[in-house]
Amino acid sequence: MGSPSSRKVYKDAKSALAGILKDDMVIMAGGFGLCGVTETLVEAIREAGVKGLTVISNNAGVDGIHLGKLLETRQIRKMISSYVGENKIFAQQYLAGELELEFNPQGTLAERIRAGGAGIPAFYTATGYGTVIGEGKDVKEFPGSPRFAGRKYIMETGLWADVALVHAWKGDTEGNLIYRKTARNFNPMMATAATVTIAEVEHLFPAGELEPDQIHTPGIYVKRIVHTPDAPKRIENRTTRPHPTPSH
Amino acid sequence: MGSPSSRKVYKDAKSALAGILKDDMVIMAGGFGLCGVTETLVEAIREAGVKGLTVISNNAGVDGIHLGKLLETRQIRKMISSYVGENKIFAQQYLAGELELEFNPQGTLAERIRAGGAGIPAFYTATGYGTVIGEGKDVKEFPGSPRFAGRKYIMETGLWADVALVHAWKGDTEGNLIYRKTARNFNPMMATAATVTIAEVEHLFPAGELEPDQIHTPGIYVKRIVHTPDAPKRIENRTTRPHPTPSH
Amino acid sequence: MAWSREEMAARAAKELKDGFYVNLGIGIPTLVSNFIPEGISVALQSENGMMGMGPFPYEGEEDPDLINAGKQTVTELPITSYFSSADSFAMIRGGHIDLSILGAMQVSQNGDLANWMIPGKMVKGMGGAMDLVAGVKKVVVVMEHEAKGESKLLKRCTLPLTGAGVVDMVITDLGVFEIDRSGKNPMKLIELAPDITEDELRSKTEADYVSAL
Amino acid sequence: MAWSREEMAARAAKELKDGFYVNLGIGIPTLVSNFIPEGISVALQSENGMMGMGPFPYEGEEDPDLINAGKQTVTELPITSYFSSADSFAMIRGGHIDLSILGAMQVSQNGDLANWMIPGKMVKGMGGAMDLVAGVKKVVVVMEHEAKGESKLLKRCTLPLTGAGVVDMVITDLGVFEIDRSGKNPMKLIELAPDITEDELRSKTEADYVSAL
Repeated sequence: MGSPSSRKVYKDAKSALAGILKDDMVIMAGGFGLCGVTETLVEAIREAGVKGLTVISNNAGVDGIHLGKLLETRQIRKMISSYVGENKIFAQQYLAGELELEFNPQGTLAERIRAGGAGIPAFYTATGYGTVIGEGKDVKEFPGSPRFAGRKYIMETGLWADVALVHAWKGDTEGNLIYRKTARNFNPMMATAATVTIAEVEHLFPAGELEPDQIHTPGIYVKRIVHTPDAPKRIENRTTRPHPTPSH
Repeated sequence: MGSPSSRKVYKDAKSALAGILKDDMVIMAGGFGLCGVTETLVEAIREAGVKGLTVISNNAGVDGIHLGKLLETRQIRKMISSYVGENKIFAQQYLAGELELEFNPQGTLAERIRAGGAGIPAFYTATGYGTVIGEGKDVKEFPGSPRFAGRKYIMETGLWADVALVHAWKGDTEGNLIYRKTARNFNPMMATAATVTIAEVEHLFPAGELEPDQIHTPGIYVKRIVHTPDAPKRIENRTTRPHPTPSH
Repeated sequence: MAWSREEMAARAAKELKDGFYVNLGIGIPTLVSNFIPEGISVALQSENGMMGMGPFPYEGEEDPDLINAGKQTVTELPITSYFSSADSFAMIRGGHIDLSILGAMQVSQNGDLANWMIPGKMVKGMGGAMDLVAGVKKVVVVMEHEAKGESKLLKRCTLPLTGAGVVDMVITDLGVFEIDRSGKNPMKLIELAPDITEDELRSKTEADYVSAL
Repeated sequence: MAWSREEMAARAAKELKDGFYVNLGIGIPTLVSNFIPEGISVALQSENGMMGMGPFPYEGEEDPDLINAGKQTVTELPITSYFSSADSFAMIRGGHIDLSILGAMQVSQNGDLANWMIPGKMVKGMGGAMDLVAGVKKVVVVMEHEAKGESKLLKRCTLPLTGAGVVDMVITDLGVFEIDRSGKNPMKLIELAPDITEDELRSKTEADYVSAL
């Protein structure tokens, strides 16, 4: 009753993407800033050259790094994000009307992705009510609810992608994944909300090596997995404090 | 910047419930069957004698065990559950009209609890559409959604309780919790969806002993914690296979 | 000769494909795991929070923290992962499980399913059945063709529904039927148990169907 | 004399209570963690998926997998736990965080908050700000009283809102105001910076308020 899972393992990012990429598709890309991003898979998408992409990702990378690469090559037609601060090319293309942008509040974005993966077409939230985010959306009140009465809520819808790209710390041949520290971020939800989820993992193990209680993403969600032990990890905003003066 | 968390630790179930219990309150009780239930806290509620309780729990215990105890003493006025099969007293009280019962599909129940804890007053699901569960509920279609078009969905609302009782395998003084195997079940969501969440844990550690990546329930959700190393664990349906015949 | 319970389970096992993630209901569906074809491996989900369910434990190795949705003691496998009930039904509702095999009291020719309550009798609850039939990609029902001489395959279910238009295939002790959930095509007979004639089957089936034998 | 940035942060720190779970925004709010009163301990949430955020790392000990919502390298503490963005904002939206301290461009007397976009300028996005102000139990804004000689405390915000009726307290370099989110009571001045007169404050404040000094 085991699963023949080693067939999930692909030798590199290019082969893991083979037969999947096409123009105008919807891609989810995990990560927060440059933390927990799929640098290797994004590089392979750049090389593949598909265009007109809609990319759902909290941020838009940095110039020349991660999604910044796909902006340089103008492969992205539309971004769905909560914050796109660190990217000059983004700003240029957006201001020139070459790039579409849909802002979502970060928590609404995270929940829309979870909802899509969980078979929930829509949910209500107070986030964004009374702002431009709420404009044109269904509004509902819940006067009968002891917890939710007295406020107004807007309806937000579930998201689904053709492909989700997730980065994990550890993975096994069954596709089970474990994330590390704040590199977890959007990766677990995105893994659940796409027709094909591809994981790049820092460490790949045979099935049975990961503790089942510690698995963050069950292997059912991961169709393809690629071992990328040498993928660069970048720090966007290195901030430190001085070492304490040794006492004598 | 640590949290003064040892004040979350109570010496026994009775003191952990002190000042919280009152008649007609809403209680969530974790567990699936008798797996991952809070036997000790339920026993203390029985001793406290509060009545008219609404209990949200997937099952209703077994005669004389767990919620079965509160049924014996007629402390429960209403159950919100998905399956109440193993309980004669339950059946008697229900058929005599002494007990109210609201059935929820198991996944809808789980999601209603998660939603309540996540600030989501309502969500849509296909589960139960076209059945008695859908009667009288808002129905919506999502024709514009590539993923969700073509079906009908009903609106279900978030749940919230006065008290949630959760069972964990390991806990620390900050209230961080780790569950074990299928004893996890409803406990993590219930921990998020009550004014006061009380955890009984098999093993209690000082803060810092649990691996932060492995924590299932962050301590913010747990107001009170009690160490119950000797709580009984019962098997409802012991099923085994014969040992293989040793080969010679 | 009508199929036995084991033969019905074996027939259902033919619906398994390599790599499938599967949820098996209680009763005959549970037997399906004994008939997984050679060369095919599947992962079994248990909706109380486990993917990759193993066989029953050896006597003396039962773990009260490790049970299936029928509350039976089970074991884990190298592929196993655990998760909460919310995550488990997110997996089910979200359409990630390939196949659900479950029992039924009644199935209608358009794929309605009734398997959770009989009015006037004490109702135990639907458990996860409504979620499974609404969420899983393919739903296969395994059931006796008749109960007390009455067909369980009906034009319209008379019992309260578990799901409306949710069944893709029905395997009874007499034959196998395909149902088009969209309702565009009629229910279709695709197999007969050995020595069961089409006439006999038709006489024992209240539902309308076309033969595709 | 108007309060310095540090003094504003110190004043905001007085809103912390022992055992609070707190989210601090970027800028002056980040400084609040330097002024946590003696005997009070709080846990800091970082909305990218961390509860119990520690100080910046020592040089050479930065971990690219461990950053805060401002993408700065941070450290963990004995109380730390990590979780996904969905779980993080479930925590925020669900009303579990006691206090959020954040900056603003404008606040109106009824508690509307604008801090994410200026029409005509490149917009970077709201990040988690809309979720925080909609979900956290108590929202405290720390900001300069004026920008380019214009009051930032207004009858009505002129910039696009981050949230409507969401602010409970405003701490500026000139004073401290309480706002009743329900709108039943007017905005209330409760403290003045040293040597600032009520007349001076009123002349620099477009919003209506009552003095409760």
